[in-house]
Amino acid sequence: MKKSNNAKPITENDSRQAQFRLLLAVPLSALAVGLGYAVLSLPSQAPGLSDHVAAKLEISGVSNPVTAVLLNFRGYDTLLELGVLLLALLGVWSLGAAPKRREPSPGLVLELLSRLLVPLLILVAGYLLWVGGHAPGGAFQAGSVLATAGVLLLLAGWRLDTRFSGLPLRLALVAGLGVFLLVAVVLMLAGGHLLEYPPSFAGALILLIEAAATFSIGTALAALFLGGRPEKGSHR
Amino acid sequence: MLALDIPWGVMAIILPLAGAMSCFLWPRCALPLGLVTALAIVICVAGLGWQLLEQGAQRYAVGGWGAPLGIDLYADGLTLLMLMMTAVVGLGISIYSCGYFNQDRARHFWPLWMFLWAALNALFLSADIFNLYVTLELLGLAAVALVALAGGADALTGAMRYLLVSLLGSLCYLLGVALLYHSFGSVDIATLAERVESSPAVWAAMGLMITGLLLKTALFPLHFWLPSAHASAPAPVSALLSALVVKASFYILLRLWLEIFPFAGAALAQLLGLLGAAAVLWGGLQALRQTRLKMLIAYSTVAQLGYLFLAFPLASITGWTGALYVLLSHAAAKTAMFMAAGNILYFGGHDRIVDLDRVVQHLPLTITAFALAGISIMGLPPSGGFIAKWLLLEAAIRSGQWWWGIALILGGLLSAAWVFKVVGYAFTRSEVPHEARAVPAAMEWTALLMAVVAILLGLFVPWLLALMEIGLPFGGEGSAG
Amino acid sequence: MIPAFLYALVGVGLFTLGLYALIIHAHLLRKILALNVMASGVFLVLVALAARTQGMPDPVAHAMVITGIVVAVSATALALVLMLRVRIATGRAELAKEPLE
Amino acid sequence: MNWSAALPLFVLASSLLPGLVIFFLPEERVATRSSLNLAGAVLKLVLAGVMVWGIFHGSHFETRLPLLPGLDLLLRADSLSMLFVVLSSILWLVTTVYAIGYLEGSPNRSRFFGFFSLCVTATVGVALAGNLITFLLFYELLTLATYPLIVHRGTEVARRAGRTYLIYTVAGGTLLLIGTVWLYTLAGTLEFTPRGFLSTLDGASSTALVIIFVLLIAGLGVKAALIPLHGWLPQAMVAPAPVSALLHAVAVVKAGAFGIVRVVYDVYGIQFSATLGVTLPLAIVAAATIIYGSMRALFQDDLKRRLAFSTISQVAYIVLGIAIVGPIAAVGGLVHLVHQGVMKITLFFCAGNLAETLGIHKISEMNGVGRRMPWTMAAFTIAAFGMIGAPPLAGFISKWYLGLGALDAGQGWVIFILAGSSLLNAGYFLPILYAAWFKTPADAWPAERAFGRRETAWALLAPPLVTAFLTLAVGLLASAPFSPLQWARFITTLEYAE
Repeated sequence: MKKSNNAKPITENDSRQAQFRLLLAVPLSALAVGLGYAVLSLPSQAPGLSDHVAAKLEISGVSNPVTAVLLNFRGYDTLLELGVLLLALLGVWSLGAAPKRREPSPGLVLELLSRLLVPLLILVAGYLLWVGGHAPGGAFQAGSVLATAGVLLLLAGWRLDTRFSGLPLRLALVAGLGVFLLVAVVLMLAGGHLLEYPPSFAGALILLIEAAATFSIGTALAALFLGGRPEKGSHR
Repeated sequence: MLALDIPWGVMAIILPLAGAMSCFLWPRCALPLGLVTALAIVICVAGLGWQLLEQGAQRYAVGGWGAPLGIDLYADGLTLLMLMMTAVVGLGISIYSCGYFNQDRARHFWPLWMFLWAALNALFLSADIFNLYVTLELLGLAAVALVALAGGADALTGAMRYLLVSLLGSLCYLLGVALLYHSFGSVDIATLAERVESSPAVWAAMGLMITGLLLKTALFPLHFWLPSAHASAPAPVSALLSALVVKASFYILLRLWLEIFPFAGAALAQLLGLLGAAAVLWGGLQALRQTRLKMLIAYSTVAQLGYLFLAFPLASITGWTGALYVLLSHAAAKTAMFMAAGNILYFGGHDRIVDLDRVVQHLPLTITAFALAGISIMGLPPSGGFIAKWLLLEAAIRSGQWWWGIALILGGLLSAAWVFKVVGYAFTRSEVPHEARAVPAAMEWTALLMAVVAILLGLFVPWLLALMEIGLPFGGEGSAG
Repeated sequence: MIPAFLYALVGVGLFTLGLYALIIHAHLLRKILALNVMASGVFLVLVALAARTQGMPDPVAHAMVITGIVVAVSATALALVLMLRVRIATGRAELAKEPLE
Repeated sequence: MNWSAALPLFVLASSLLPGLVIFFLPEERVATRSSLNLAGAVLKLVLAGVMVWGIFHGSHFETRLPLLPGLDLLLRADSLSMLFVVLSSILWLVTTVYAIGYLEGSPNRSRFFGFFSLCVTATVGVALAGNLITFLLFYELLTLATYPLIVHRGTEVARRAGRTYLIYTVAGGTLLLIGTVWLYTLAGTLEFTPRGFLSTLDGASSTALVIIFVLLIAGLGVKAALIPLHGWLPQAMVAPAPVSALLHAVAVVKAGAFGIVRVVYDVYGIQFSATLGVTLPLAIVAAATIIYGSMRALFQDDLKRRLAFSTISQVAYIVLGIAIVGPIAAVGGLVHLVHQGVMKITLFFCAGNLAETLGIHKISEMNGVGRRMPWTMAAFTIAAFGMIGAPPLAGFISKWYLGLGALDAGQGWVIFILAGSSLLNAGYFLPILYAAWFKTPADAWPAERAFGRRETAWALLAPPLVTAFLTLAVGLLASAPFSPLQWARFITTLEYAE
């Protein structure tokens, strides 16, 4: 099945590949049927943890249950997951510098669109961040929208000033995880458990974390789009 | 007793995360920052050990919510031993990599390595199967990035294949988590253990999770990705992949097997044992056939991982202890071996086994490290490997399943064959001069120290077993005798 | 609740189809996409079955999916860049030898 | 930890620590290395003497360290172990002197003496082991420590010999391991007990016990070079002469034979072994080995190779003495443990002297060498006559007791074996003596080195003279207190006491 498109005798290769596909389809269909059966065998009513969440939502600091789970009840997952994002970026950067592309000029449409859309997107991101406390929304949604703005700018040929591509950029990337971790540790040092918010401050702390996270997520996603670390002086 | 109240386990997760961030922020100081963090982690793990000895197994509710709503961390003797293993090997690798990487590579190595360490500690401490998924991904991505750090077509291809396999494994695992959560409404291991009962969804979840984890643990025949990834990575990375990363997914598998899937039944256990035995033999044979030292060591990892699975059909405390001992002694020994191979590569620029005679005579400490590690790998006394072999053999005979002992014995003979094949070159005379690069003393000595750890593991068994019995991770009434 | 199971079954289907594509295709981009399809399948199962409640769907499963998506995005980004590097180094966006599966 | 618990550890440490230090000594620090070696050897001998004296006065020396749950690392000095410890200590001292002289100026000496010390540590550990797992531990350590000594020269032949040695010994060690673990699962203990600890076990599993016996003896028989497991020994003689001397006289071969004694006496118990019916086959294997080794020795022209086959034959005497169920034969077997060591080490020293001084490796080159090196050949002659069994030398005592014991136990056939073997011994030693003393030398020796007025360096000459004297002394003074013979009697009274 490898090199299927090469100049080798195509017919033989093709028929073997077809055989293989057929052979593969059998166990995979069995797998699908088995999994489907397993899914269907689940009870048709299951509250999951929604009752637990509802019971504790009052003291979680936010009224949107998903945000409450993400940043409070299971905030530790989110902390590690910000780590995953940062780590992916580190991995990408360790692979080398961003490929230099000789880009054609972005063109009128993109130019105009980016000017028009970027401020709007930043605004939307801010809104999503704010609304996450009581309705669908939150740091990830806001962060991705922010990243869209960044990607749009990058497509339009904009590059970060070299003054900012060193430590400031890295600070921006680390901010989300850093603030999260700092809050977690401070709360622990204050006598509670890791990430144990006092109910009265919970809302404010969550917003602080989310703001930092939004910023970092946006930056990180946009930076990932570049496909490598920004080399000093190589870009405008 | 204030120091006993510090949540040392949590510190062991936070510190490497903080270390990773600071290494990333200030790359010029990455090395001192990394070393300080490494030392601090070792202290934390020691603190946790003391805490466990004083107070028994510990459960820690992150955010103060407690399972099933929140995420729990849990530490018992098994956790502690894994953390200690990670700390010892991690410290060794940290010191070793001071000499190994140049400035440019070091600034990428340190944050990635700190992330990997954080992922390992978080994984070993987690008591929540979804949280385990997140740590698995953190671990996988860090490991892939570290493999790719070597550059070159081999390493990049190896890393790519590793990434695909790792993601596939994680997804299988995650689908299993989804089924378990929707069956019992919890992702906390202890809660699940109480509620779990046999049903089609649970069997599907078990199949998916075990398959995913086996893929990541590289049990034969799912080992195809391991040799290329482990052999092409930079030496300290190979060491930590073989010593620690593959053990992490095995650890999860072990926990699930003991806690959530006790109904899995003898047939599945026999299957795992069979695959383990096949891995032992296949890995050993392949290792013998290799012409490159690092490939050889990587295949030996495949074989050694097989030993771990021999404990499943034996299902006795002695058997589990034996598997755990394989795990610990292999970690130390394999670290030493990859470090030794790294020294040889660093010195002579190649790792072709037939040309080793020109190299090893100038690196007596390195070849000593390799030989000592080899003693443990092939299970000759006095070493951790011997104790492991003894315990597994004893468990096999006691349970009347002596055929697992045959795999054990043959595997040991195969390892002996390749260890002595390599060590034999140390005694060949070769006057051929060659250009060489002096190996930093730290690299030679760390390799030797790790090998000595593997040997010492065989002499301090009762202490380690006492630690392992904290919280009785394998059930029963204690002593493995 | 029939729709919940319907979506979940679609999720299972996506998972298997993704797996099929992952094994069949040699090109790395297709493999990465296949993994993304698999991930979507898993997320669909996770989130669809959360609707088996009276009233508000289970928010924990939703949170898990959001976490999972971010993880998947990160992994995909790393995989894509790695694929580019493999292509630069070997001239092909394929693995030298197929995994044995 | 009081003195009596620490002493066995000190005996081990007296060679282990110098060995570890020596590894890190630079090649040119000859004086430091030699003094470390000698100091360690003398210290070990003194400590061994103290322990013998203590045991004679009823003290117990026992070190117990936990190794595994239910299993200890047990070092215990009993009468049998002291026989071996004292033998090793004396011969190590002598061999060290010899090795220092022999290897003067050759490369990699730090490595050599490091492993040399480890090798002796392992041997003493084997001797002092108080249970089977401790025995196994040191037995395997011995394998590992001797391999570098055998391949020391680094030639292709040496490496091939090393590989053969490893294939045999690692396989043997594995059999021993299987037997040991199996035995442990059945008996629940592995501690050596006079008259064995298995006879109290329920008789239900006697088949298993026989299989375990075979496994253990096969594992030990590799090192003891019982046929058909002897293949490595003749090859291993490529090692430097002091290594061959130590290998054949104390370390490896004796460790195997000693292990067989332990298994038969202190694991199974001689009576229980006889009940199981395993002693007669063992005696037959030993007898076959005696004859086979001697026959092969007859046809070797290489001197060290002839000596190697002679070892195969002679060590089997020890096993034979044990396998003939009877106290008198047992005395013969045990005392041969010492006597064979003393005689064989002399022979190897002399062979080394010939090779080192004159470049002689083959018997056909030995014509008239007695006139060139009278002292060396005198020592050789004494040891050779001892081997043949001429009174009043050491070998005579062993054979006398073996023969008497065989008659006493009603195993008359053994007499024929002994007689045949003595004839063969004479057959392969006397021609050497004749050639050395009575034939006229060739014009020039193969590769002669000048040593001034002496026939060779004093460090090479003194050791064989000392051991030749010992050969004479243990024979002449066999009935003196503390002689090997008296000690062997002391041991057998324990085993056969009712």
